[in-house]
Amino acid sequence: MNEYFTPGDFLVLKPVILLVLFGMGVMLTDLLLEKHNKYFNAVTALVGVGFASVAMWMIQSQMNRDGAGVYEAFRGAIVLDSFSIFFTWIFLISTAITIIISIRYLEIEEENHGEHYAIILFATAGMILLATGMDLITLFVSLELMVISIYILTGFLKRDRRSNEAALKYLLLGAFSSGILAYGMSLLYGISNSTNLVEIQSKLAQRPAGDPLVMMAVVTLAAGLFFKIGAVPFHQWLPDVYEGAPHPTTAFMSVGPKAAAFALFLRIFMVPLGPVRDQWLPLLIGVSIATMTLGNLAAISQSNIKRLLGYSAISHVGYLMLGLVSGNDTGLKGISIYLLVYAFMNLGAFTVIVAMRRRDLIGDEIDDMAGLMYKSPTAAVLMVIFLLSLAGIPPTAGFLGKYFIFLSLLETGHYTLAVIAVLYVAVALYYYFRIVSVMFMREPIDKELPSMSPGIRVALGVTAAMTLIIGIYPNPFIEFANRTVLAVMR
Amino acid sequence: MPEVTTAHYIFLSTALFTIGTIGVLTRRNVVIILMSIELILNAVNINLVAFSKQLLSINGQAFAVFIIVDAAAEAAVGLGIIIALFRNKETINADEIDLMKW
Amino acid sequence: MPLQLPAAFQPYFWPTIFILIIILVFPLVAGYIVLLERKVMADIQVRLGPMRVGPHGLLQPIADAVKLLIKEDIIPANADKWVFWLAPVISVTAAFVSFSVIPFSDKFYITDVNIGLLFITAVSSVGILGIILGGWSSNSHYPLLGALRSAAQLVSYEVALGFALIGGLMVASTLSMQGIVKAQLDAGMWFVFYQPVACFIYVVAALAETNRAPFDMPEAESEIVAGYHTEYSGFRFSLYFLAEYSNIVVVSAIAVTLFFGGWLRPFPNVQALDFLRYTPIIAMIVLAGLSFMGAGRESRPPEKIGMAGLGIVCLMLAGLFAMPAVLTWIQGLFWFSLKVALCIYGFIWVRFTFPRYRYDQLMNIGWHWLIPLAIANVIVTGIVMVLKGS
Amino acid sequence: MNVLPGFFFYLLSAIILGGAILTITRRNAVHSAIWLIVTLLGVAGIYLNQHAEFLAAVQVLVYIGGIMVLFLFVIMLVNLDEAAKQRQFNHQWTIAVGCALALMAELAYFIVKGRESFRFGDTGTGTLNPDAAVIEFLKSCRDIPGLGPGGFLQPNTELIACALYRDYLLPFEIASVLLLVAIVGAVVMAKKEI
Amino acid sequence: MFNNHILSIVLFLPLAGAILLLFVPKEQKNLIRWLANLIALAGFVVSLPLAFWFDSSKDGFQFVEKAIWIPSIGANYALGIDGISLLLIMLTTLLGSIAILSSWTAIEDRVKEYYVFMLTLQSGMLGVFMALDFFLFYVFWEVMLVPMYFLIGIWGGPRKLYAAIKFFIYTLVGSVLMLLGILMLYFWNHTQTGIYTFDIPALQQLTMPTNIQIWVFLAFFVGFAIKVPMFPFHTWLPDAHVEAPTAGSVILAGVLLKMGTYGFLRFSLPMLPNASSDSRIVRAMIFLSIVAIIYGALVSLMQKDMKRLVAYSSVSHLGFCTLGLFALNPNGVAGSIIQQVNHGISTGALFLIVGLIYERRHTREISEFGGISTVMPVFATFFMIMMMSSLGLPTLNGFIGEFVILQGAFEESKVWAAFAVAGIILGAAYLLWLYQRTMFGTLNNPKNEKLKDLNFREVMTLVPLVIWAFWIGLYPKPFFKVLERPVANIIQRVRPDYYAAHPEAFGGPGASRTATPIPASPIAATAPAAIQTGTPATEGGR
Repeated sequence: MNEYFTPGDFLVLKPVILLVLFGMGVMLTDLLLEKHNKYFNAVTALVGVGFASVAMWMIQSQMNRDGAGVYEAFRGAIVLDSFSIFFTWIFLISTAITIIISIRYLEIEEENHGEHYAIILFATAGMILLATGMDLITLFVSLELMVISIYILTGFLKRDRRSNEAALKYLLLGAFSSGILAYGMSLLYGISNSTNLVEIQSKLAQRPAGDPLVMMAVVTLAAGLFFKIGAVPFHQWLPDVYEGAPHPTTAFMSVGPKAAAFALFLRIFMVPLGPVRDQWLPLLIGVSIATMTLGNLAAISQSNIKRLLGYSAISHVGYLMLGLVSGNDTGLKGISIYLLVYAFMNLGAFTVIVAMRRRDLIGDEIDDMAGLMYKSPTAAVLMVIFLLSLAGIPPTAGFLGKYFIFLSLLETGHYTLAVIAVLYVAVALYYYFRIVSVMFMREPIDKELPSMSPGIRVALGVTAAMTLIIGIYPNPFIEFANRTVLAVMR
Repeated sequence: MPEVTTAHYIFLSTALFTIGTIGVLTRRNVVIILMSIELILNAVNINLVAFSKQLLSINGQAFAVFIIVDAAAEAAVGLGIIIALFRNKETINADEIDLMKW
Repeated sequence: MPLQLPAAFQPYFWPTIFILIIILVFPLVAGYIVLLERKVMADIQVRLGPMRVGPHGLLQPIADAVKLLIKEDIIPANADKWVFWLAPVISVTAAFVSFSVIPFSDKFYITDVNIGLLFITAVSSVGILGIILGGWSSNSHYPLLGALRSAAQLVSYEVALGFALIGGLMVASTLSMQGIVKAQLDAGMWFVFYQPVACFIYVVAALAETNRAPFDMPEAESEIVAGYHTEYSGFRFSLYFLAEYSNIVVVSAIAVTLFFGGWLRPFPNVQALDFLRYTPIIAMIVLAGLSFMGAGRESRPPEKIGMAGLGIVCLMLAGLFAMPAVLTWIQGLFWFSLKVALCIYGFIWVRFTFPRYRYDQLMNIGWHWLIPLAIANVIVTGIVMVLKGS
Repeated sequence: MNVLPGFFFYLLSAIILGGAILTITRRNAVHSAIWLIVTLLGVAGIYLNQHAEFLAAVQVLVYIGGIMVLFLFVIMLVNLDEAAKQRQFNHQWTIAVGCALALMAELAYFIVKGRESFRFGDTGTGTLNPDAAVIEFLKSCRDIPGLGPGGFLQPNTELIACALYRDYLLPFEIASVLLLVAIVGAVVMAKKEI
Repeated sequence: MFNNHILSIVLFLPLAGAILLLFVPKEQKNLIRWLANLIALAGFVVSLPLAFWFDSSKDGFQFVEKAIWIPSIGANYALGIDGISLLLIMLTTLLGSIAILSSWTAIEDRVKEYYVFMLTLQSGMLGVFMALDFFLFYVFWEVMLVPMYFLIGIWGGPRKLYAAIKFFIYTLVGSVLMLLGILMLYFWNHTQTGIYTFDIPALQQLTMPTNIQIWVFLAFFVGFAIKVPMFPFHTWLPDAHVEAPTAGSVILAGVLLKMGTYGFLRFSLPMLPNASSDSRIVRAMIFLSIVAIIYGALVSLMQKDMKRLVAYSSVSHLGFCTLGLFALNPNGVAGSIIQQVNHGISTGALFLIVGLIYERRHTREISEFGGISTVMPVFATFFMIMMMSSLGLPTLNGFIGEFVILQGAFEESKVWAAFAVAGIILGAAYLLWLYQRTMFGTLNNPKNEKLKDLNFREVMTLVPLVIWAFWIGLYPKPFFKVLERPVANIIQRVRPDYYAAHPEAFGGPGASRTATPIPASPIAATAPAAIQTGTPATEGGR
């Protein structure tokens, strides 16, 4: 029995283990810290992320040396392929940036507890596991680790009613959706007598078409996953949660957990539900159209910038789902690239919003950004870059994701869908540029400068640089994404 | 009395799932919404255990253990949030949680 | 098998008998535990305790029971009636259900399930509900406070308790109660020697679990009157009382089973000590002797007669035990009861020796000391077992 | 001999469904909680009926002894007497009825389709089923005379242990982190000052 | 180095200048102005060698630069020009520097940002005309929108926000649909050749099924037609032109609108020959062009605002350009290109002129003016010349363009030509009426009495345009010469049988390579020939 696990199994898990250990470490060292040097928690957490990244990099280089391509661990419960490596990097980056932009914000909110960073690290561990998991149970538990961490982060400003409400809404709907998802997973188990996704796939392929159990599993899984990624009609939580959560948390959850949920979404739909593609394709098409429509149209009338970005996030989900609708190489490549650039541009945009949180000003109304150009030209210009990227205007990175998605739609003959999708780009631009016009064409309403802490500066620099670099010289990233696709399609 | 098959258990679980869903969607009291979610998770577990028996595989029961763990974690955090909210707002009605639009 | 039952009911026959015995006998036992408590208290405080009803107050429990049963049953006006009614029932049911897997002896047990210990912990955790609901449904401040305190305390200490049990279980490597006892037989050692820390933690946690002093915060009369059962009276109150004492018995029984060899006699594997088989007979004879001596000292005739009668009953029991079949049958039960009784004595002793903790101290002990200690114990046990195994 | 499990199934089903309906319709949150407890007990009974003893005990221990106590605790802390007098349902009846109808339709579909719609996976050896090594291990355990009558599902606790500590070790560890997060989160949320 | 990378240098010089400007403190307004003007002038100067070194006798693209950019999707950094782009690039660099020069006093606040945006815009526009890679083209196409948005939105008139976002959204809707078209071509190219490439010359050789071509054509059409703007898509134009600052309007009218027609020329016609020559599409396009000509002219007649009038006149003039394009014969196409340049010159100048008067009076109401010629004679002279150029007076550039277009249209259908002529007449009407109302008459508005005439800088903004206008009007041969090969290639692709039937047509094998269809002599030779044989010969093909 002792040979059941090899040290190699744990080697694959090294980044996750490091993150969890550092998470605990942060909570322990927090006890030793005085109130004024709580920022040290963030440093510890960053070091943790750094260690995890190094571990990840080592695994990756070892993988390259071995020429293995795929590491399986725990008897196939987790699979480290280029798909999961790709996502892991997204998670690590978004976590690092979230940590550095949280420091000043939490100080202003007077909630700078070590738990915040610890939970971020735990959530990251959950996300990595979610992207690597190949087993229903592993996936479910990792998912819960991630979402529960985020419920807590959402409600972290516990003296703020909006934060409370957002956390509660998120929790209720999130738990509900987890229940639905679990129901679908239980049906998958019953259908296939296995919790391994690959085995489920092969079992499902043997079922006759229109099998009601399979259908029910598809419907419940889809409903649960739609909740998690925030697709219409299960999107209601998203704008509220984005609005109510602390700014850095909103930034975090709009990127890392979203990408993780999407990784799960892709894994479930591509691997176990792959054989019944005919059954879910119409559903997915309808949902993606509805998602784009609602996300874009609802965003137009928002006055709160986080809410606006929340609706825009919904519309981005619509685009991402289109990649799965076409389901070919290009589409999946599009999804990965999209998620990668989305991480940078969205984090960047939210970093600017975090900087807008000043003493006595929440800074999440669009009007709060008035005249930002006069107060902080750098922030304003970078915000324009991020918003252009979100809208998908070249040469920013956002274009690249959309490019692949549209191309994949054309390749698979979904012309109408492609036209609808591109037209919404224009709508999106309209509401993004409401922010731009406020920043550039209105006089500032107050004298208070944005709080550009060192962390925020670094974050802005990194995200803006990446948004432009990926936009202007995307080749290495496309190659990276190419390998990802191979992993999913195998 | 006809023999009780796995299908019977699935009917039971579907019914329980439906009841839970209705509870989530219609109740105003957030604590009761949380309870309805527990009903849903129990429906899942009934399914899993029935499958476990049907398939002669212990994995379903192991899965059910994890679902229970998850239920516990969710309930703990959820109730914590409810207390935090109650402290600020003095209500636990879902539609009075209206600082933001639903 | 004297009765010819249909095959379908065959396996249910003896358990049913045992259930009936326990349900009928236990309230009486509980009453006598109360008497014991009062007597020990009196002894510790150097007084006599109940002496009026029956010889040495031996009939006091019966009188108390009669009193409780004929008392007026008051339901507060604003109480939630059916919850108020339900709460004590939950408590007492939970306590009684626990008995179903307690191995009173190798023959006298209702059932032996493969999750026995877990079952008991599970069921006893349900008992908390009775307390909470009772406190809440009274619609009164003190009961509610008491109930909340109680729930918090029970939930907190349940963790430590569970971990302590796990320590024992790791040694026993089975959850079945009979299996645990047999494991000790095989090991030739009570598990208290393998798991002294676990045993200690268990005892402390058990004190708290049963709301006993020094952890009787939920019913600290100086602070919150009588805690969750302030508004209860009469029959319902007696149900709570019954539940509390059943719980004492249950936790003692678990302690005995897991740590003190259950129904095994001391040193069961040492052939030389086989004469301990006859201890029940000797004990009965000694008891009879004591009774007779007591009868001699009594001044009033009814009590003289009562004590003498008790002595005679003991003698008759000694005679009964002398029959080999009965002796074999009674063997485990005797040792088990003896150990449980000693445990209960310990409970009582502690109650009158230690002062009550403050609530925050109580929580502090639970969370800061017991739980970490219990976890450490589990870890150390695990490491040792792995090392020994390899 | 097969009457009893059948009887229990229907009895428990009635308890579960009745309890569930009462849970979501009671005005008073405490009553809801009590009915939920009844439901949960019924579910535990269902587990026993399915020879999942360990799960039944865990259900009672964690759900009823843990989660429901927490629920009651919170209900009492936030004192819902006022809430009980207010309107209990929101205006989403239509959606709810829609959901219910959809699910009922699905059920009806099952019933119409009949037996062939319930084709479950094949029994036997998935990768994670107890293989020969596990069985040997189990036999080496104390007091297990062999595999019990329920096929592979007995001895229940040991098998679950095998599943948890061997096949699902990873999720088990993740679950421990999950619980840690939940603890920390609950403390962070519920405490006034941390 | 300079020889091989001249296009890159021309392209990125303004951008580099913009980045340089970023480092100048924003308080140093004059330094910024000087720098910006120098950079713009330098941009024009470095583009001059293009005109000298351009070899009009060579087929295909010249000064080609190619570098691998994104190999994984087959996009390259490829630049190159042919005659069409050469003209438009020269127009861009010239108008760019003029626009920047004209803003010296017009822009007072946020000077630095203004020049940064202007220079960025310049790079974006040049990139569009130079790109030989569709991906690169699209990138520049979109890049250019952003600075324009800011130019309108920050320094624009009272309804600047509305106008800016309207401009942006309209153009974006078009361009995303165009993106779909591009991707469709890309995808088809892959299915046919197995190569993923965005290379424009390669895609120009692509043959696709006609029905797909039509869809792609429609996608392109929306993109380009909005940019042109063709009739139903023109509504953004008056708003954007009116609200934009003068320099913005100049660039907008002078260069940005040309991108639409350039797109038709470069992509729609050669890449989708079957669709472009599909009779339904041609009829629709011609119809829309004629509607634009007449409608633009009529609406111009009713305008009370000078700038708006000029803006609507653009609709009319661009109608001529598209008419010429979809006449699908060498004259039409060549004329269309010339007319594009003309429009850039004359409308750009008119916007400058309107801007000059606006700077003095802060109003553009026609009724506010009258008799200006007495106080501002120099101004009136320039206005006169440019107006004449715009309405197509012989010896000035407008005449050449319109005439050749009419020639091409006439070759295909007399009715088209008739409608177009009506447009010219209306054009003369509104322009002359405008001139009469503002410049002549009595100076009865006291506010106009003190107006200063143009200073040297302002004269210098107009002089180059006047020179160019006369150049084209008097000696257009070099312009037609550089267009010969590209036009011939396009026609060859769209109507392969055309030159067989008309070997002597412009750019055809029969025509002398130097022959240009200017009014003097060749018109007698070419036009009747086209009328005699052209129409019946091609009717079957439509």
